[in-house]
Amino acid sequence: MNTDLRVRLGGLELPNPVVTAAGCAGSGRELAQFFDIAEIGAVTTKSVMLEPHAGRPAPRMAETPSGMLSTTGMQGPGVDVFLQRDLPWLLSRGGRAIVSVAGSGTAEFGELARRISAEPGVDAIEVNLSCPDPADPAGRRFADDVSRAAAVVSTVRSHARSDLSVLAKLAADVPDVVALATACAEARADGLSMINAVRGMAVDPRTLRPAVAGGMGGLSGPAIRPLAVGCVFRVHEALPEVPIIGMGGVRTGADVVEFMAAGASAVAVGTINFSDPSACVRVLREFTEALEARGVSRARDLVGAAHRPGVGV
Amino acid sequence: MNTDLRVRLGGLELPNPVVTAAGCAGSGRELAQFFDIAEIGAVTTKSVMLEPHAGRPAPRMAETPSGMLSTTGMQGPGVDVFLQRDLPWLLSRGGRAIVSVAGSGTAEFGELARRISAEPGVDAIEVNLSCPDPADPAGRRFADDVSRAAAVVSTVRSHARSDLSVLAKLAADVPDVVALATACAEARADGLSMINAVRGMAVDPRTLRPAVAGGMGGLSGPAIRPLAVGCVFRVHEALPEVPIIGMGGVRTGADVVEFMAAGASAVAVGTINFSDPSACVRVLREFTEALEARGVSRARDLVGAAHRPGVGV
Amino acid sequence: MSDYGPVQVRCPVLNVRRVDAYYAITVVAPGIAERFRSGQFVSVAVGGDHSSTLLRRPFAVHDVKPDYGGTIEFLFSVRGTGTAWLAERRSRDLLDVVGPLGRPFPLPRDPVNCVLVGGGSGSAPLFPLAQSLRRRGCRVDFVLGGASADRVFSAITARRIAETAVFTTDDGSFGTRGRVTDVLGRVVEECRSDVAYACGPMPMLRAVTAVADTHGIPVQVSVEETMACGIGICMTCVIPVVGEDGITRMARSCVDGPVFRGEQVRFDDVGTIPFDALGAPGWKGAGASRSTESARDIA
Amino acid sequence: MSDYGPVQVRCPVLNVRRVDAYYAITVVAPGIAERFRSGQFVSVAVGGDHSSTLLRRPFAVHDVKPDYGGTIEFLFSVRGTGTAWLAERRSRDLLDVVGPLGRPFPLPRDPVNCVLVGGGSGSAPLFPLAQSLRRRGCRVDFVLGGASADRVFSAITARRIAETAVFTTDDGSFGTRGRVTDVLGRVVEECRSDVAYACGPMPMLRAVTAVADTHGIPVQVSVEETMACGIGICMTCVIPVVGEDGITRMARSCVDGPVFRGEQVRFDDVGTIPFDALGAPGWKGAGASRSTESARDIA
Ligand SMILES: Cc1cc2nc3c(=O)[nH]c(=O)nc-3n(C[C@H](O)[C@H](O)[C@H](O)COP(=O)(O)OP(=O)(O)OC[C@H]3O[C@@H](n4cnc5c(N)ncnc54)[C@H](O)[C@@H]3O)c2cc1C
Ligand SMILES: Cc1cc2nc3c(=O)[nH]c(=O)nc-3n(C[C@H](O)[C@H](O)[C@H](O)COP(=O)(O)OP(=O)(O)OC[C@H]3O[C@@H](n4cnc5c(N)ncnc54)[C@H](O)[C@@H]3O)c2cc1C
Ligand SMILES: Cc1cc2nc3c(=O)[nH]c(=O)nc-3n(C[C@H](O)[C@H](O)[C@H](O)COP(=O)(O)O)c2cc1C
Ligand SMILES: Cc1cc2nc3c(=O)[nH]c(=O)nc-3n(C[C@H](O)[C@H](O)[C@H](O)COP(=O)(O)O)c2cc1C
Ligand code: FES
Ligand code: FES
Repeated sequence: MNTDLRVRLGGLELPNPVVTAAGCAGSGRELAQFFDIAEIGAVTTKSVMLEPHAGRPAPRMAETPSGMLSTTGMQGPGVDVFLQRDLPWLLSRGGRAIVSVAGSGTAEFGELARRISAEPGVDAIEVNLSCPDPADPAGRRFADDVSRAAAVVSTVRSHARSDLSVLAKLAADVPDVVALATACAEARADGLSMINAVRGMAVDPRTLRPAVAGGMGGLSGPAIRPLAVGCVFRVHEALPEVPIIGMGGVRTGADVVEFMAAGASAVAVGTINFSDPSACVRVLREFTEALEARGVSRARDLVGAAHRPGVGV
Repeated sequence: MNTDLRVRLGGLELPNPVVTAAGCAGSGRELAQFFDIAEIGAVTTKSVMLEPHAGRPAPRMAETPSGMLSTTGMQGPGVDVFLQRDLPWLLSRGGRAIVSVAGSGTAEFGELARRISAEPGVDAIEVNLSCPDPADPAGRRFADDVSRAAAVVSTVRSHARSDLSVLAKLAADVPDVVALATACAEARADGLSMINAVRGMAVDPRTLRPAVAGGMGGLSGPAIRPLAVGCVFRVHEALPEVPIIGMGGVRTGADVVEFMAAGASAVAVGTINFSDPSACVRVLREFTEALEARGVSRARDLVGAAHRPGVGV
Repeated sequence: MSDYGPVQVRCPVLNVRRVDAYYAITVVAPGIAERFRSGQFVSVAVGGDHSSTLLRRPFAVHDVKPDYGGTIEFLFSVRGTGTAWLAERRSRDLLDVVGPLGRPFPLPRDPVNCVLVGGGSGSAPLFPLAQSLRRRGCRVDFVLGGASADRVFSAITARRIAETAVFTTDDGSFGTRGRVTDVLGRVVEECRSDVAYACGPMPMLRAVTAVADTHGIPVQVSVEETMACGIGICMTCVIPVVGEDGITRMARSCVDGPVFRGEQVRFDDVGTIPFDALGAPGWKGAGASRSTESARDIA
Repeated sequence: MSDYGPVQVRCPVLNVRRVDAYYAITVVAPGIAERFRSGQFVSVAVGGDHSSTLLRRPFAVHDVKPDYGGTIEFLFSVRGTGTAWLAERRSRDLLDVVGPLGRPFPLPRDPVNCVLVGGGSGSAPLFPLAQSLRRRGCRVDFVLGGASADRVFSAITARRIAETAVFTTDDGSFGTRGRVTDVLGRVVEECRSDVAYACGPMPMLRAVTAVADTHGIPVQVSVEETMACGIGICMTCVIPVVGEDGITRMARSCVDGPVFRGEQVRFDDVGTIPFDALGAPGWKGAGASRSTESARDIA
């Protein structure tokens, strides 16, 4: 069978729904040692900031049941190096680029969007709303305040080239993810990515100290999949027209089916890249086989199937 | 070594810190087939309502990575049957009883507290704030509204016998768990239990339908442990004087160490009772061995150790 | 802790046999073997101590033998992660098994004619039942079905221990093409069955109950609901069952079942909370029910 | 995908040997064996496909042999869940292995005298290094330490392949009581060591670097940081390292290391972000660094 794997995220068409999650694939260079980066839907790059950032102190990670806790603190070389070194490499290999941006302030988000729009070849900008908002007195994240989040999205939208898709990356541990999604869509996000890692903590039972420096970290991996699928389902129910990249613990092709049925148009592989550097192509192959096995000829027909009782695909 | 395992939850002293989590041990009768129920710290009973409740339709559960999703919807026979049949059985076996209550309305919570206070032998009432608040137009839970949650706690406190401890059972997926905890403490909760199962969803990749009836379910088990430990840590940091029963994915004695170091005075075993009906006594044994191995002579010295860098126990 | 309740044991695997599309595992478990009564099941932890699959898998006990102080055998087909893992076990591996669980099949006092109807893996618990019935002088006839020949459990054993054994397969690869209920009526008549026992998927149990009803014979059904705990504490395995008192309750299939009288199970309402079930939304019998419930024997 | 980068392979286990307090696993992995250079490591998936322990475990390659097209061996002691699982593997089991990973030990051009210092499992990568050095005509001396006799890795092999081998244990159960650095100065002098190589826990590496510094010889250290990915994408394994340009960067020990020049590692600042590190909070060199960073060879 010749399965049509193409999916659409608003104006953006991808050859298949499997992309990488921000911060879990660098800019594709390391994973390209294991598979052809042009084969997957797109590479979402690690969130890039305007200036170099050294990130957080070590220890930065701890293993948890079916997941991991991490705090890398956006370490990266800054947007200039990214645009000079990492992006050209990715494009030269035929990879599609979703560039994740993290601003330390709304204006910086705008500046990042402007700089990235100046480069040809980028497909979309993903706005990481889980970074701390320096203007918030309590040090909360942009995602914690619906109106601040929307302001960031509309700033990025107005600074980004009009043919670039703007995706808002949502956090799940917010008061109301549907309200956040709605505000971002109203701020003209072309799509939504969800979910980011969820805040959690582990204490090392040997040292009795928090297992990652600073205490709280981001929980990712299969452990959080039900939280992610729940968010995707509820947001798709409320905003069926807004395309979603679903993520959170994708490990197999069946998980892609699960996310798409819940309402995602594409699905990102994050933490599992760490445990299986070939995961993206394996997941894509398993997904394709799953479609063939159930006789689905177009991947996009799966989107939202769980909302249509009895209809199936 | 003769380790002193006793812990205090406000006015309530337990012989050891291992208790059962509400809804994960019935009223102790079934688990008593596997161990002596008087050996563990206490049995927290399934949340009891005023009237019988049939609960939610099946399917009620799905397995997820290192966790499970469930929706039992508070099925139970009502408080009369509980007081006539289940509680006397538990007390007759020497079990300590923490009775979890779920009211469909603030007044009902008060009535439940009154009825339970009329029975001798109960040690504490745990107020399940994760049940839907019938007065909330959006059908949210009491835990979602700090002031409604506090109102329930103070109603229970004022209807409960003064020598009964009142514990507020918090949800983790709320806008601000520290604010919720603070409000409950100010409403004169003697202690806090955290966390309840976290809302999530799974889609069955075969049927493409939500795996549990009604779509959303509660995610429990080791998968959520980092979320639970994070809540306990943050609440203990903010309210070091308020005793906490920590829970969420406890599987081994090391997990008890982790929760206590984060700030819990006692620790509840929930989902793992389903996979290992002897879990409570196994966990208690492993915990005791862990204390001996590190030369800790009093279990309560562990409480909050992760907040005291370099001090240790 | 008690002499008749379930026990939890780490039992050595005696052997793992592959038979057609299914596997048979025998474990040494004297404590379970001595307590076992036909119709009961065990639950098995899968995947090891650090597995991401937490829940036990329930399996009917297919055979109990006195060897090594007492062994039990269960049969299974590979369905998902748990059964795939079990299929890889080898002799001397240890399995964490809890059992025996659930209410057994009630046995007739008199030596009556019994027809035993099984679908797929649902045939498994009928074999020890057949033995018990034979020991009481009952006549046993089998009707076993499956998707295809290799999915009909223990056909040879069935032929050996029963008076007659009829087989059906969906694809006609073995026995009659069709379903067990396509042939059941005929078997009941020819064998003059006085009582039926059935185990298999819910739609099959419903159809068997209907056939039994038509022929005016009682039927005991054993349900295969998904179960998180198997011991009665999680409340996830419930189905609507009508009690002796005429009141419908959401009964736990692990401890109130898995065996129910066919007509007690509200097959049409499985997967719902019937409006007239005890404690259903809007249900009106509060006063009455409370006393009823408390009077009920739940030991 | 490339001739020198790492590959991911499911390799059959050839054998698992137990030696004192540690285990040695040999797997058939021609692709890894042919690419391997001493100092590199592999990462191994543990627990099977449905394990709750997601992350790979990194292990230094201890030996490479031409058998079966190419085998690699790694040594480990059981520390937690992953190594406990590995210890239970048997020949013919399949292991999912990625390698070779990381920067190898740089080898001297001339036949100089090399002292190799290992602590506990950190001794493992020094053995293929010793072989490579010997092949270049270098003199090799070993200083190996461990908590107790059974924790000193491969003492016999060390004696066989090195000119001299000195052992230390914390409890004095084997060799000199004390630490490797208690004897290192003497060895460097007696053996006229020109260069040192060290692998082990961070405090040991720091002390070895100090001793080497005192004696004015260069030292290459191989660090054992916790690693989530081992291939450079997760940024969890960073330590502060001073570059050729004098700028401190949070370097990934998996791809920028695990081997660094001792004086490059800011041992005192491990576990912190030094205020003068590239991109540290309040760091002021934005303009300069950007060009510096982009000019850096990161291949
Ligand atoms: C009382 C009882 C007796 C049973 N006896 C047998 C038997 O003798 N032989 C046999 O082959 N099977 C039997 N089953 C079904 C058996 O439990 C399932 O095949 C098994 O749980 C599947 O596990 P898995 O990990 O391979 O499947 P997965 O699909 O990976 O399991 C995921 C979850 O769903 C549950 N589940 C999946 N399929 C079923 C099912 N059909 N029934 C109940 N739960 C299910 C699992 O227990 C697990 O919790 C019985 C079930 C019950 C309730
Ligand atoms: C480059 C490198 C080479 C290594 N070579 C060897 C070797 O040859 N022989 C050997 O015995 N050990 C070696 N180690 C350490 C080895 O990786 C750990 O012993 C192993 O990961 C412990 O896993 P576990 O599941 O048993 O422990 P757990 O404590 O259960 O592991 C939990 C997590 O912590 C990490 N972890 C635990 N201890 C260490 C450690 N000491 N170093 C790094 N990560 C750790 C694990 O990888 C895992 O992610 C090496 C480490 C690195 C980074
Ligand atoms: C080590 C690590 C680094 C991450 N860095 C980023 C990042 O830079 N920007 C971002 O939007 N999300 C980041 N994430 C979140 C992931 O993109 C993803 O949303 C989350 O991990 C859930 O997916 P997963 O469970 O498949 O990993 C990071 C996650 C991890 C584990
Ligand atoms: C099947 C099931 C039923 C539960 N019922 C209740 C309940 O009645 N009242 C309550 O407060 N919590 C209930 N909980 C939540 C648990 O008490 C506990 O807070 C949660 O499951 C986290 O702990 P665990 O991961 O150890 O299970 C239930 C959880 C499960 C899985
Ligand atoms: S399976 Fe838990 S109550 Fe039946
Ligand atoms: S371990 Fe992931 S970057 Fe080094």
